[in-house]
Amino acid sequence: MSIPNYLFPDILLLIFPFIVIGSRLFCSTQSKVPWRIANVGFIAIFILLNLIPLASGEGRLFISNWKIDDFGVLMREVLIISAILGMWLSKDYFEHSGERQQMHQIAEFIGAIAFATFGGFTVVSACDLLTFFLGLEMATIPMYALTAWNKKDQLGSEAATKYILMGSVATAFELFGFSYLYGFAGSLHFSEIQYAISNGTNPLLWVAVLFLFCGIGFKLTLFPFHTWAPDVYEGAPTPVTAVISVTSKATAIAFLVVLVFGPLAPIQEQIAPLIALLAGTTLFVGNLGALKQSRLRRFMAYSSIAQAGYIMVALLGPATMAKTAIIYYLFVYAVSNYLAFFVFGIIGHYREETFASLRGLSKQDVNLAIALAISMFSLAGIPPLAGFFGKFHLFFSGASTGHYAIVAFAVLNNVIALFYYIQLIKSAWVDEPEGNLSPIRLTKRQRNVVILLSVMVVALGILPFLSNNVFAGFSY
Amino acid sequence: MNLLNCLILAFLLFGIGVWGLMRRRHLIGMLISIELMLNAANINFISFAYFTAHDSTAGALFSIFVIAVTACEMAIALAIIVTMYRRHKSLDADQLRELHD
Amino acid sequence: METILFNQIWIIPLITVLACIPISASRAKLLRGIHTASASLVLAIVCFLTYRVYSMGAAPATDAANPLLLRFFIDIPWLSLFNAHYTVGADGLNMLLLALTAFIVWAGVLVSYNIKGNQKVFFALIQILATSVYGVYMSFDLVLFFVFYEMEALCMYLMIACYGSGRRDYGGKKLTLTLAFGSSMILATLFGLYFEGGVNSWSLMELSKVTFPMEFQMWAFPLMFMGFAVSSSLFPFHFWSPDGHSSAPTAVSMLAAGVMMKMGAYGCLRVAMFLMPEAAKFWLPYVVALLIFNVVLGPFIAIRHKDLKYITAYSSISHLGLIFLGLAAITPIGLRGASLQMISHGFLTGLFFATIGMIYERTHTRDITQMGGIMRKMPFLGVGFVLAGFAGLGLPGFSGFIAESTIFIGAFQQPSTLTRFVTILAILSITTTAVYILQTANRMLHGPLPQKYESLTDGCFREKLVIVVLVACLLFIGVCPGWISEMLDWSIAPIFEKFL
Amino acid sequence: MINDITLSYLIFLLPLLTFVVNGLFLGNRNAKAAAAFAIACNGLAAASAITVAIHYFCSGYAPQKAIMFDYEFLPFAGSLVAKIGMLVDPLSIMMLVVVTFISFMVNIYSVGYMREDRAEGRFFSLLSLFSFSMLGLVAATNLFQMFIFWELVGVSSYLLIGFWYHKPSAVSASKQAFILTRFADSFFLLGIVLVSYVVGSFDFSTINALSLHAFQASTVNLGLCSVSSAEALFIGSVLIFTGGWGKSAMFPMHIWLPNAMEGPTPVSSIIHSATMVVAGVYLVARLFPFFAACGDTLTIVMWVGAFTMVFAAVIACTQKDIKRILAYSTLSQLGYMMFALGACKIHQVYAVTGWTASTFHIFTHAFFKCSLFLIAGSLIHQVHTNDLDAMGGLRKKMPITYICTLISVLAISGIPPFSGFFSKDEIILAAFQGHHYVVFAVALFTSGLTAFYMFRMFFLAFHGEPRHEGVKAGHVHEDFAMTLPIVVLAVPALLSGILGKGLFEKFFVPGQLHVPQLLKLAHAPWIPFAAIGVAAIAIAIAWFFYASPKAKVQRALDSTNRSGIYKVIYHKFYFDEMYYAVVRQFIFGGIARVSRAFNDYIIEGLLAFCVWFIHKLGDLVRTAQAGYLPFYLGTLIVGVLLWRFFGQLPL
Repeated sequence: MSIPNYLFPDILLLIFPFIVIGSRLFCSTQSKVPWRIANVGFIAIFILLNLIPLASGEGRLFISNWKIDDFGVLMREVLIISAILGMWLSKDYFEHSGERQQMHQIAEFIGAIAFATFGGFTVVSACDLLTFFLGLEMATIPMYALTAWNKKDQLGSEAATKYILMGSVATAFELFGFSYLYGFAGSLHFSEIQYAISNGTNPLLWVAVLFLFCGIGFKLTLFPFHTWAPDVYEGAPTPVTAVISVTSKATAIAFLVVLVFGPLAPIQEQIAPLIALLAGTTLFVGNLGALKQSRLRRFMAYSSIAQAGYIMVALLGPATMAKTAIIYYLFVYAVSNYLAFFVFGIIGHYREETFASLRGLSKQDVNLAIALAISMFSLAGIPPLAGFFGKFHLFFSGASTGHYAIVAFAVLNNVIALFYYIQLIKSAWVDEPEGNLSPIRLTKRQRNVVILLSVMVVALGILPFLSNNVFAGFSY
Repeated sequence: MNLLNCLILAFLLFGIGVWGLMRRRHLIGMLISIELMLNAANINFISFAYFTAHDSTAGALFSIFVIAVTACEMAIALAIIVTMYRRHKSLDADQLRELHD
Repeated sequence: METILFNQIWIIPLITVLACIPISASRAKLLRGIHTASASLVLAIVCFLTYRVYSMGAAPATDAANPLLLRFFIDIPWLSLFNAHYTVGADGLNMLLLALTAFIVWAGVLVSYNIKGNQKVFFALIQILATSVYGVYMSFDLVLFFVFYEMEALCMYLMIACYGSGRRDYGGKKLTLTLAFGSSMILATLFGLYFEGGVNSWSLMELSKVTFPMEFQMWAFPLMFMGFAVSSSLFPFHFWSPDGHSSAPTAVSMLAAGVMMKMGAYGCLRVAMFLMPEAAKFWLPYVVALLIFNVVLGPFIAIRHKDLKYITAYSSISHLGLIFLGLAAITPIGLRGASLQMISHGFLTGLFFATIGMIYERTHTRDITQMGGIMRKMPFLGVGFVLAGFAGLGLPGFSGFIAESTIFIGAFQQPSTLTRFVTILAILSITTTAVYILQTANRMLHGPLPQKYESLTDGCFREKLVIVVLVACLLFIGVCPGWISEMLDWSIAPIFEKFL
Repeated sequence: MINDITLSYLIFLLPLLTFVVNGLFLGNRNAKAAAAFAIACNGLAAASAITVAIHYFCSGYAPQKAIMFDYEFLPFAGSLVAKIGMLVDPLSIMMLVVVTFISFMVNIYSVGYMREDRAEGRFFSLLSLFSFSMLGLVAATNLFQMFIFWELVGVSSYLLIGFWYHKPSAVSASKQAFILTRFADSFFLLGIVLVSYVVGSFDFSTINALSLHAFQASTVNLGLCSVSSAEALFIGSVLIFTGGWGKSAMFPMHIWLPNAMEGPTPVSSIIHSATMVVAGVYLVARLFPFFAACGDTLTIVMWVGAFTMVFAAVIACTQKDIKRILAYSTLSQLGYMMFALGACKIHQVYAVTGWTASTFHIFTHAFFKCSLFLIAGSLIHQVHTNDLDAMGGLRKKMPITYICTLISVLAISGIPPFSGFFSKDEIILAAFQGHHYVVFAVALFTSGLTAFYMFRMFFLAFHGEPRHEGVKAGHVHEDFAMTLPIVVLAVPALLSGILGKGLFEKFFVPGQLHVPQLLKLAHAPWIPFAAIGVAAIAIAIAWFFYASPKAKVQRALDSTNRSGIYKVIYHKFYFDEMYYAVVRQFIFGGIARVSRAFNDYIIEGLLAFCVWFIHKLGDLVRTAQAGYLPFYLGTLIVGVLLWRFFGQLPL
């Protein structure tokens, strides 16, 4: 059978980690070849993805277990962007050893990221529970490994231990849910499950739904399954933290989107209260937790918990609106988050990653401080930065079905969020540094990426062609 | 020997797993209880496949996949635990207190 | 042509910011020059357009898409995902507010020539703030409106916390977060308006045709009105303004008190009351009760304060209370008075904070008990302050008197008991205003001169220019108020029609 | 009728021009030029005012009203339009003449008086602003315009009283004057708003033409209570009168006036004679038909006036500060004018003689009071103190001043043929005709007091032995620039009564009254003699105490070891102290402190509590993050149960 062209990115992504890792066998440890291959490969995939025409219906393959639709394509783009940025962010962790331990085996590292990304691909294009489950695991398991990448790093291994133990429990919940769902529908295929549900429900289904949400709640760091996030985010190496905070979150929310608007679509109304509750509690807890943080990555963990809550709000809306909102927001969130992590990474070269070490940044390198402020304000959702428009989409989708209460609650929580983001900006702009500051030098790559991301954060929202032409006109 | 019994069995197994997870402080023990929980799910799959599901191969297939996936997951878990042990010289879950607010 | 100019009002500041990016922060002189030039350019444009709007009056009622008869009306799709449009236009009210803003921004740029710290960033922030305010007054699409409205949060904290004085971090946070609180209330209701309206449009013209269900209005209106009122420091949400103003640098105090606090009142009038008149009729008489604090107790609190900026902040609170009194009257005169007060208080408080800032630059204290007799050393600034004070206590000849008397007469037309009662209290409380203003002026300017101030100097040309221009505006409005009220009347008419 | 309107423009524009030119350009550069310019402009203004007056009275048009010009200032709803215009009728013309003339005189005088002062230019510009605002006030065609210029009068008086702003006493006096009048003005404004709301117009022509019967039906809500429109109008009229109450410093709002003596003497003289304090009387006179229509308002006016009259006169008898004596005498003269207006009400009917008498007294009083103040100024200028202790024996040194003083003092004591006699006699007559016998008696008695304290001052200042080294040494001369206006003013002080009497009786009647009028009035030819008699006796007493050969002047002067009652009077019945007690303790210490405490503790406290509470919740969340793995695992299980029970799933 002939392989349709829109499948090329997936196939390429599937094989090229082997190439990257394999290339290590043929060249010295210090050679740049794997790095170059990785760059070329990821960027090629990104370009290929962009070549796929949107709004061109969906394609099904492999006994119709693999479908590719606009949502899938755009999610792929988000995941690839996250992977590329994570790779770039990780690069100088392999070259440069300043305050922190140097990392090794960049090829395997990138390979792991690629596998996780492919897991994400699988999730968004799955059409039955089995593929679905495999994708999720494929996206998760590399993360465990990445977290513990620094074998010598004590915190890393502790974080990884916590992560994998809890993750496996979550997987168990997941499977339990799947099993009941299978039992309820008598089939693994989404369309048949949906058909069965639309014919009527029974407690079996609801138990399944409960366990599914609890299981995915872990990966999406919903309350009260968020407890792992701060520890893991802090323990893992910074680039891994960034990848976890974007890729695995994107995968998890994609999982929920596929589930809620796929098989569970007929009962979206009934599970709306659960979604609203999850969203509300999560963003509230996330905001509260971030209030008095002193360590940057822990802070980002709580902030990303809150973001997950905001994303959940969009799930209350109708399919098209919700998918649009969530994808757009994931783009924005990825960009802003990576901008923040790049700045933290640059700081982290010379000092430990705490609020205190941000002090005097505006005096030392005002452009970096501005970039930091931009990313923080974007995460806080202040117009005209992209974060605002992302949140606006989310709330728009949530409110469109009349859930004003949860939207109002989420919006009011923005004030708390703004408070702690301002705390961070304060330490970078207002606080006087104690002692003399160690100098900060940016490599060309870092500078370019920071500028690129800042421009994107500013432009992504207000420039209409981005949001309109890219995200409008889905066909599901 | 009907569906309900199997489900109850699976649920009990799951409960035992949870119980063990709560009781145990030894990382390996915890992994084992997690295995129990996963296998409870497997039993569900099998029994549903056997009794009710019209697409009965899928369930069995699923459980096999689960076993495979769980295997590699456990492999990584053990690897991590080994590195843990190298650092901490103990496998006590209570010792993992360095990352906290 | 004029339409293009009109849009330049908010574009030029942004262009200025972009243009300044390559210039290194060390070349402060050049930067100041550029920013002053752009501010003056905008000022010139706005004055010209204001004159045009005055001379042309309302637009001919030919364009069906433009029921408010706006001049320079543009409506182009912007974010098609949620039907946000770029809808701007000018009627008398917002044109005058734009003129006010242009003046205050211009003055703000001029007074902050020798501000400490990174001037490049500071002026950029001022320009961004100016953009946001201009945008708020120009836009007639709710999304556009809100985007501009919320933009202020971007600048305020940094400006106050990095360039302010005193408890600047606390003040900045308090201000920014309280305003964010207000705007979040607004945002929540905006969604309600869109989906309850059911016309798939955020444009005020479209939504104003809708009659929203009463049970929706009953909760949406208070939420939105309060959200806007937060930034106009209506009791009990006034607490941000004294701390915020006192810790902010001069230019920021001028902008915040002069124009930003008007955005709230403007929003109350233009959005909340315009779209939900039925609920407004129900709620506003109760809102009046809150004004007892603003209008009656505010001056008393000012009496007890020693810090110049605190005194001015509380006087602003009481003056803004008068705006709400005018709004709550729901009579044409009251609404006109409220709009007049927005404009007049903008100039007035701008002048106040400008002179205070200049005096503070010289005396390095804002405690009036520390000062005294400095009128002899800096007569020009002293006279400027005294004139600001006279304008503040509503002396005829200054715009304040026109606005206040209009508000009083308008509010008295509202027969509801509470409004009548509060109006009477407000009229009687012009005495307290006089008390704190005279007490401040006397303690600070008059009496014997302390030794330490023997070496003080009077304002330089730049500062004198600012004072002269602002005083001229106050006098101009105060001496010939006819044209301005004429401009306001036809702009307010459509809003008032909703209440008939 | 005046065919040339430019003159009437000039009356207002010249002082304004002076203010602007002197204030902005000449003032701080060239004081001499400023003075010359001010004198020239005010002289021209006075000339044009007099011309207009002559035109007006000689043309047969005389007693009718005319509106020279009326510009729309600020339109409110419908007929409620604020206008700026010029109303011409005998009253306003008379005031225009008086104001311009007096301010011209004072300007000349100031050249001499302010010669040494640094800020001469500022002084002249403010003086012109003062007369400009007063002119605008008297020419007002409607309440709104009146209030505008009313406020301007207040602020210019503030600026002038506090002219020497480095003197704390002057500063506080100016503040007190402004705030006290402002306090009254707030009621005035309220009255204007209320009346204009009920009537629907600001114009005097409309308001004076009211009759309450039209307003019985509808009701007006006053917040606390709801009253019928007629009562509302009555309240409004009282409120409006309150404005005049404060401006004319009627009891108990009188204390600012004596303290205002801190200002330069020319300012005191212009305040007391022409500009500020008569504004209140002028207001009542202008709105007389309205007040008459409103029933009991005039009774209030009468009693307030009468009490102030005697109250101030009593205090004046004990003062030693020459300017304060004059200040209290002004108060009591204002009381005369006020109660004369009030005395027009006779039970339910009205007579207009009081109105004529009052306006007449405004006219005559202006001249002799102005000249008295100018004289006081030149005395002070010579002996450098306001205190009578330091004066005495000035008769020889300053003969011209002595003569003029005698004229003015006789005038104010109401001795024929000096001007004061005629007007005051009319007033007393009006009180008698109004059957207000108590007030009549009081007035008679007060005229005696007036004569007594004026001559007391006169004798102590000019007669007896010199008590001042400077005077003994003979460093006393009469400054030309200061003496000239005194002499000029002595002429009207002497003649304005005789000449004016006919004029006033012919032309000065209030506008069309809408109340029953008493046409036939009781005539009492003995009243003038009674008045003269009382005055003569009082003068004799004064002579006996202070000027007779065996008068113990020293004893008369020392205020110590006096009886209690004397002390009480000498300390002005301790009114200033009471005021400060009320203001400090009640206003600043009471309301202000409470409201600030409410703000700082209650509101800020609530805010702080919210912040604290949220932070506490944050701590709660973070304490959960103890890094304890079994707890984390527990949260997973708990989570499942949580959403099982609270997830609202239909399980």
